[in-house]
Amino acid sequence: MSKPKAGFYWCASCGGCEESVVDLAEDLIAVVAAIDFAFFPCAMDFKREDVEAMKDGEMAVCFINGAVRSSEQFEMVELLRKKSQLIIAYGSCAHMGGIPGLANLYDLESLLKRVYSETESTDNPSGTRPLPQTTVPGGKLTLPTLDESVKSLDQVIPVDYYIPGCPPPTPLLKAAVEAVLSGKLPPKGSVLAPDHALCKECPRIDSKPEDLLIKEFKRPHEIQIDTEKCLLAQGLMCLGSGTRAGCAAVCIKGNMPCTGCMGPVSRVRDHGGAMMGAISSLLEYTEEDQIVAALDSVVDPVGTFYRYGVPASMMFRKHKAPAIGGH
Amino acid sequence: MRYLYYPGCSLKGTGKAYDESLVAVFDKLGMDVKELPGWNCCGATAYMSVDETKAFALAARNLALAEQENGSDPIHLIAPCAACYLVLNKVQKYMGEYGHLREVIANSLKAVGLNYHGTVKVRHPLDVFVNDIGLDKIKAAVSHPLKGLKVASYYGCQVVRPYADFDNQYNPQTMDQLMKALGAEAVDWPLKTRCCGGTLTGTVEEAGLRMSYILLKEASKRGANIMATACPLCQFNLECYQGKMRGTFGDSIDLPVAFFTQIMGRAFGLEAKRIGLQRLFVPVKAAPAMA
Amino acid sequence: MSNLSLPQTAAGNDGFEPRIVAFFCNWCTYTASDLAGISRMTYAPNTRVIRVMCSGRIEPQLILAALRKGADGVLIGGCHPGDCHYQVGNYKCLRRFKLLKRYFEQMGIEPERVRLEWIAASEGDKVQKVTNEMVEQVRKLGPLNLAEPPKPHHQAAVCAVAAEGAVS
Amino acid sequence: MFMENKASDGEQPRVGVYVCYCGMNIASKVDVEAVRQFAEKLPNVVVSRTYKFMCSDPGQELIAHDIKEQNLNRIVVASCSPLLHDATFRKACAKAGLNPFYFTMANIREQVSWVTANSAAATKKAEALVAAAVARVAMHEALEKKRVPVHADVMVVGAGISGIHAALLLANAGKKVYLVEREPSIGGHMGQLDKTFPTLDCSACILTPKMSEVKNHPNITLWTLSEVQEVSGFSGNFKVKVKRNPRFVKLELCVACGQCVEACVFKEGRVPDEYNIGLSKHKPIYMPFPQATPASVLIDPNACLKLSRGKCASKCVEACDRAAIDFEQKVEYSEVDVGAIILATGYQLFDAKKMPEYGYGKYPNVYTMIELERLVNAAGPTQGEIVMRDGRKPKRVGIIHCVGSRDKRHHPYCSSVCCMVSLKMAHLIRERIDAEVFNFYIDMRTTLKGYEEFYDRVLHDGVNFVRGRVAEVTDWAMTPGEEGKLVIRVEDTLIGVVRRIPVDMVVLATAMEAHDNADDVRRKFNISCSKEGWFLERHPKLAPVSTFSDGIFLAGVCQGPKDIPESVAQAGAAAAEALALVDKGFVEIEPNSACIDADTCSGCKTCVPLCPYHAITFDAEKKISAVNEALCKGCGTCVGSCPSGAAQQKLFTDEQLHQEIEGVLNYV
Amino acid sequence: MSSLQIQARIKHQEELDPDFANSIAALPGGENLSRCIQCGTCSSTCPVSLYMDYTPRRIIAMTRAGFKQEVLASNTIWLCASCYECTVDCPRQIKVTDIMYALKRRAMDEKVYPKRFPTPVLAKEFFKSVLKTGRSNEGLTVTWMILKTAPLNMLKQMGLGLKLLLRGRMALGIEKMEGDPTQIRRLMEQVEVEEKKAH
Repeated sequence: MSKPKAGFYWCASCGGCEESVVDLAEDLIAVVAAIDFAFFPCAMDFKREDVEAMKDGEMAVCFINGAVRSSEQFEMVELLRKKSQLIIAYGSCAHMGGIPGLANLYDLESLLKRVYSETESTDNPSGTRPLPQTTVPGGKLTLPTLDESVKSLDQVIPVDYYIPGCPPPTPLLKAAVEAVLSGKLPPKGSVLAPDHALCKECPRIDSKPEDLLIKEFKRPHEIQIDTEKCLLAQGLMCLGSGTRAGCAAVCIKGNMPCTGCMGPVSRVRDHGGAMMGAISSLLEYTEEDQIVAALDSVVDPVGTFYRYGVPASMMFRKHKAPAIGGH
Repeated sequence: MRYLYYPGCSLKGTGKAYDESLVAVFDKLGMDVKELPGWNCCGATAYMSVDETKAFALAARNLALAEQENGSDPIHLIAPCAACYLVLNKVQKYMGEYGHLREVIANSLKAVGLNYHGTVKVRHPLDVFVNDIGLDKIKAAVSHPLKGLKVASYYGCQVVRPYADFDNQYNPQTMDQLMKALGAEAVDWPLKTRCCGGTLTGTVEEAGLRMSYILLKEASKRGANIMATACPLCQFNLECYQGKMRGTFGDSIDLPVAFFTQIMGRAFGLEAKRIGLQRLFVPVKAAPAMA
Repeated sequence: MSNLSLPQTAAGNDGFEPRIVAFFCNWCTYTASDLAGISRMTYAPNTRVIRVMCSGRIEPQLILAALRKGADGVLIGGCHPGDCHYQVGNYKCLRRFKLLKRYFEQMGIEPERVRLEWIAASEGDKVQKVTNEMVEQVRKLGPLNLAEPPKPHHQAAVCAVAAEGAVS
Repeated sequence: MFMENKASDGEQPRVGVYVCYCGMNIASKVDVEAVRQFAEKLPNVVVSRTYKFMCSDPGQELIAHDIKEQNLNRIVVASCSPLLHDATFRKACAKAGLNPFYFTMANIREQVSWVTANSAAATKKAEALVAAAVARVAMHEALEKKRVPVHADVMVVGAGISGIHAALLLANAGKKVYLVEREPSIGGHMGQLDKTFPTLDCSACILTPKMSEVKNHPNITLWTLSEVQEVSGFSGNFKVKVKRNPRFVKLELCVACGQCVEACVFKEGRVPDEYNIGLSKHKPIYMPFPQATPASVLIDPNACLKLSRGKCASKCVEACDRAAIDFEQKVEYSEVDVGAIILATGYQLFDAKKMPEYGYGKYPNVYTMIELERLVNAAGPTQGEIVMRDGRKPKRVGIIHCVGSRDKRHHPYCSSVCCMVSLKMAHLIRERIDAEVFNFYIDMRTTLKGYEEFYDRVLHDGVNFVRGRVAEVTDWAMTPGEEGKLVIRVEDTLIGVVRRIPVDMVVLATAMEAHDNADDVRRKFNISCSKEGWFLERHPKLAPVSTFSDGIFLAGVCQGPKDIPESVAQAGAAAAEALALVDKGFVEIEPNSACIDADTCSGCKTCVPLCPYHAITFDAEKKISAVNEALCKGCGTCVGSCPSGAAQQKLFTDEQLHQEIEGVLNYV
Repeated sequence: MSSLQIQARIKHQEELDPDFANSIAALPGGENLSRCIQCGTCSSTCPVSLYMDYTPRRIIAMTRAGFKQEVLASNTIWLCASCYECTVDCPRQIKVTDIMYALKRRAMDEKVYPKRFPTPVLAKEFFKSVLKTGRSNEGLTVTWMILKTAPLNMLKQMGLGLKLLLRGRMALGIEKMEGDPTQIRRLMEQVEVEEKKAH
C-alpha cells in the first residue's frame, strides 16, 4: 500500500519554515516513513512538470509557506491546490501575510524605486529594473511579474488549515502531520494551534500585576530587561495577551516580548485592532495631551501591532486616496 | 505690543484737534505709533446704507494693510473715531460669522492683491491708555493736575456698543478713571452712552439738535464744567451746534466740549496749539485748569 | 476671529452621500440624539446610530469593521470627561481612539473620517451640529473605498474529498 | 476571522418585524409600507407587518399572536426609542412565552422621522436600522433579569416645601427618611414668602405646621447645616456620606428662649441676615427666623469672637441655663445606606446686578421681589411696613416682570411664576398702602386654576398694566414731574408709544435659576443637567421625576421653574416613585452584565484594573479572570479591551454589534 | 363746513409682500428677525423713537408681516442714528440696527424714500467721494448734500462752514489717500462681481 503523498512549497518566505521541518530532528524519520514527499523544491529536486503530471488530488496534503505576490507564486499555489486534497497554510506569511506583508504599506512602484535605485547600497546608475522578458543571445529570458499587493495564502486559494508561527513551532507541525495521517481533523478553516492567548502559557504570568497601568512604552534596547518580571509590566510592548499560544513562549523565555507571529485567537477579527484596544486601555492617563504624549512612545503602530498580518488585517493594505465620485 | 494708528477721515477734517492731541499724547507717553500707510475710508455708517458689502470691503482693506505690518506679534490698530472703531470691529466679527460675506470679501481683496487672515486687533485709545499703558504711567506724566475741573465723560454709542469688550456698555468707567488720574473730578451722570444724534444733526436737524441739547443740559445740571468726548462726530455735534441750540431751545449752554485726549494733553502740560485747543468753538479757558 | 480661509467646496463629489456609522453611549449621546428628535431638529440623514451602554465598550475592531464594511466615516459619542455614567468608561474610549488615529495616519486614512465627540444628554443641538459637520467633512473627502482583500477565485472541487482521502 | 453567521442558541431564527406608524409621527416622513416590504426580504424574516400604534394593546397582541401562530423566535419592532418602549415590547414577548431578550428595537422616530427633512432619505435610513436590528436579533440569546434586594430607607436632599412634602409622605408610609438641608432651618424659599397666590393664604401659616411635623416625625432623621459629600452604589443600594457642620449649640438642649442672643457681647446685629436678604442684621449667635425648624439658635463661626479670635467674655454661655452652647462642636460625617434618593435642592434667584439698565444696587429704591416679600411680611425687617431704604413710603410703584427671564443674554426660559408673583405683590401693595402700581409685562401668563380669576381681581384693584419690556430705570429727569423720581422708560406696545413713567419704588421680578453649584451636585449623584442647569428628567412626559440614574428622583424647582402647587405635586410623584422602588423589596437588573468565558480566557489580567467597580477578580488557582455579576453594572469596558474575545457583554456581544454594523451598511 | 375725514384702515392679505420678511432675514444680521416677541425694548431704548411714525418694534412686526410699502416709506428707518442701543438690549438678540440698515438700502434700491430727503443723498455723496479719493471729505460732502436737498439752508449753514474753515476743521482741498486710489474703485467693482457670483 502506497504512502500518502505530501508536498511542501515556499512562496515569499525566508526559509525559516523549511528550517522548522528540519527541526523535527529524529521525528523527521518517522514522518518520512509515513509519508512520501512528492514535491519539496527546497529539499529535493522536483520540477513544476512533475506536479503538473500528477492527477488532481493526488497529494493528500500540501504545506505552503510564504506570502503570495509574484505571478509564479500565483500559478504554483493554484496548481498545488488542484493536485492536493488538503492545503495547509504554513507559517505566519502564508497564514497572515507575514513580514513580507508589510510591503502593503507601499505601492509597487515606490518599492521597486527604493530597491533598484535608492537604497544606500544600490549602485545602479542606468536605473536597470527587472523586466518580465529579456531577449539574450540564445533566446528569451522571463521573470515573474509582481502583483500590486502582498496576499496571504487564503486570499489566493481556498485553504483548509493553518499552522501559525514564524517559524511554526515543530510540535504543531508534528501534531498536524499526525492528524492528517489519522484523519482526526478539526473543522475546515481551523488554525492547528491552541485557541487561547499566550499569557495562559507564559512562565511570567504570576508576576503580572492585577492593577497594571502603563505610563509609557519602552523598546527592548532602551532598558535593562528583568528576566523574571512580566514584560508588559516593564513597559515593553508584549502582545502575549492577545496572541495565540502554542509557541511555548520561546521569545519570552529568551527575554524578548511577544511580537504576535502566531496571530489572533479565533474570536478576534483583527489582531492589531484587538491589541491596540487592550493595551491603550491600560494607559494611566485621563488628560488628552498626556495620552497623546504617552502614545508617542509607540514608534510604529503598524510594525508593532500588525508586524505579521497587514494583508490579513481589515485594512489589508495602506489606503490610497479615494476615487472621487459615488460608491 | 505693536501699534498702528488709523486716524480715519474725520480726524483729518472736523476732528483735526483729536488727531493732533492724540499724536501729541502718544508722543508724551513715549509710545511709538505710526500711521497706517495707505489707509482709506473705513466704510463708516452712512456708507452702510448704500451697500453694506462694499462698506465691509473698504474696512477689510485697511485691516489687510495693517496685517502686512504684522511682525512676530499681531498689530493692534488704534481707531479713535467711534464710527471707524465700530466698522472695523464689525467686519472683523462678521467675516467670522457669515461665510458667504467672508468669501466675497476675501475674493475681492485677492483681486487687488491683498488678503486678510483676521489677526489684527482693533483697539480704541481709551482701551489702550487705561488697559495697556495703565493709569499709574498716566498719573506719572501729569504735570498740571486739573484741579477743580469737573468732567462729564461722554462715551457716545459706538465706542462701547456693540463690539467693545473693554468697558461696561451701560455704565462705562475708563474715561472717568482717566480723568481722575489727571486730577480732575469725574461727574457721575446717566447719559454717558446716550446717542448725540450722529449724522441726524446734519440731516434731520431738529432731532439731532435736541439729542445733543439733552446731553449738554444734563451734564451741566450734574455740575460738569467741561464735557470730554471720544468721537469726532459727537464732539462736532455737541460743540459746534451750541449756538444753534440757543436759537432753537431758547436757553444758553456754554459747556466746553473737548476731546479727552486734549484734556490729557493739558494735564501733561502740552502747549495749547499742539493739542488743537484753538480749534474749539467754545473756548475751554472758561473751565478751571484748562486755560 | 476664527480663520478666514475660504471653505473648500466638495469638488466633483456631487451626488455622493457619505455613509457614517455612529456609536453613541446610552446615557449621554444616545439620549441627546433622542432629545434632538423630540425637539424636531432636522439634520443630515447619513448617520446610522448604533447604541452601546458606554463609550468604554467601543474598541478599534468595531471602527475598523465599520470602515471595512463600507462606512465612509465613523462618529463616536460619549459623555463629557467626568460625566461618564460608569465613571471612567469614556477615558478608555479616548485612549483607544487616540492610538487608532495614529494607526490610521500610517495607513493613509484621513483623520477627519473618524471623530470622537463628548455630547451630554442635554446637548441635542450638538448632535445636530456635529452630525452635519461630520457629513459635510466626509462629503468633501469623498468615498473611502477601501481596497478589498482578494478572495480565492476558484473553489477547488477536490477539497470535498480531502478528509477521507487523507486516511487512504 | 473564521466566524460563520449562524444564530446563537443553535436554532434557526424566525424573525417577526413590526413597523410602527406612530400615528403620523413616523408615517409622515417614513414610507412605512416600503420599510415593511424591505424587511420581508431580509434573511430569517418570517413575518413583516405595519401597525398604527405598536405600543397599543392590539399592537402588542399582534406580536403575541404571531409568536404563537408562526412560532417566531425573534422579534424586531421598528418604532420609537428603546429608551421609551423597550420594556413594553419585552413584556409583550414574555406574555407570548418568548424570552423577552429575543427582542430588539429599531428607533425610526427619534432617530429618523423626527430629524430627517427628506422623505426618501428617511425611509432609506429606517430600512438600514431595521436591517441592523434583524441581523442583530439573530444573535440574541435567552437571558434572565437578576433580582437584587433593596434598602428600604430613603434620603431626601433639600428641605424646602418639595423636600418637606416628599419626606412626610414617605415617613407616613412607614419608611425611614433622612432629610438633609444645607441651611440652619428647613422651609426654603416658601418660608420667606408673605402670601401665596392665588388664594392669598399666609405662607407661614400653611408651611409651619408641616415643618414641625417633620421635626417631630419618628421616621424622619433631620440633618440641617448638612451637605451630601459622596454617593456610591446603585439603585436600591446607595451609600451616602453626609457632611454635618457644627451649629455650636446642642440641638437637644436648646429651647430657643433667646437669652443667649440677648446676652451676646454685641449689642447690635452685625451680620447681614440671609433670611431677610440683608435688609436686617443679626448677631453672631442668632435664631434664623421665628418659626425656624429645628427651633434652635446657632453661632456664625466667622462673626463670633470666641470662635474666630478665641477670646470673648462668652456672655451667651452664662446666659444659657441649659448649657446648650458648645464651642467644641466639630464637623461630623455620617454614612447611611438608602434604597432611593429624592433631590429637592431648589433654586436661586437671578442677580439683578447683572442688568445694570435697571439700576439695582445703584438706586437704593430699586428692590427685588424677594426683598419686597420680606418688607410686606409682618415678621420682616419692617414688621410689614412698606417703607423704602430712604424711609419714605412709596406713592407709586413699578413692578417689572421677566427680569433675567425670556432673555437670551441671561436666561432664555420663562420662570413661570413671576407673572403671578407680580400680580400678588401688586395686590398686596394696593391693599397695604394704597399706592399706585404699574406692572410692566411682556406677556401675562396666568394659566393654572384660579390664576386668571386672580388677574381679573387685580385689574379691578386698579393696578395699571403696561404691555412692554422696560428698557431702562434712570434718575434722569426730563420734566419737572420726573425730578427726584426713578423714571421707567418703556414702550406701551398696545398703544404703540414710548412712555416715561416716574415712580418712587421699582420692584424687579427676578428669574429663578439653577444653583451655581448645580453641576457639582449632579456629578455627585451621577445625573444630567439641562443647558440651563436644571436637573434633567428621564423623559419630559413619561418619566418627569425620574433621572437617568435609577433610584434617584427629582422634586420641585431643581428640575425646572414651577410654583408651590406644582412643586408639591411633583414631590408627591417623586415620593411615590421612591416608595414603589423601596417597597418592592428588590430591583431587577438589566441583564447586560459582562461575563468571561472560562475556557477561552487566557488570564492576561488586562480587564482587571479597567473595571470601575472592581467587579473582576483574577483566580490565581485557575489562572483566569471572572466577573462578579452582582458588582458589574454593564458598561462593557472590559469587553472593549479583552484582547482574546473571551469577555463578552450580554445584549452587546461582539457578534451582535458586528452584525448590527453589517446590517446598517449592507442592505441599503 | 368740514366733514369728518375718515380712511379705511383694513389690510388685505394680497396687498402684502410675502417674501419681504425672508429677503430681509437673509441678510447678515437679519437672522433673528422671526424671533421677535414684540416686547418693545428696542422702541423704549431708542433715543430717536419719539420722532418715529412707527416705533422700531412695529417696524419689525410690519416687516415680518410683509407691510413692505409702509415700512420702506416710514421715516423710522431714516431716523435711526445707528447707536446700537436696541441691538445690545434686545432680549432676543435681534440685530435691529442691521435690519434698519437693510431697510434703508432696500428703500434706496426701490427709490421710495422721501423726496429731497438728505440722508440717502448724504450716503450717496459719501460713496462718490470715497470712490474718487479713497476717503470722504466731510466739508465737501455736506456742502453738496445741502445744495442738493435744501439749497436755502446753504445760507444758514454758511456761518458754521466758515467757522470750521477758520479753525482749520474743514479742508476745501480734497483729502486723498496715499497710494493708488483706483485700487478702491477696482475693489468695489470686484465686490459687485463676487456678489453676482454668490447669487
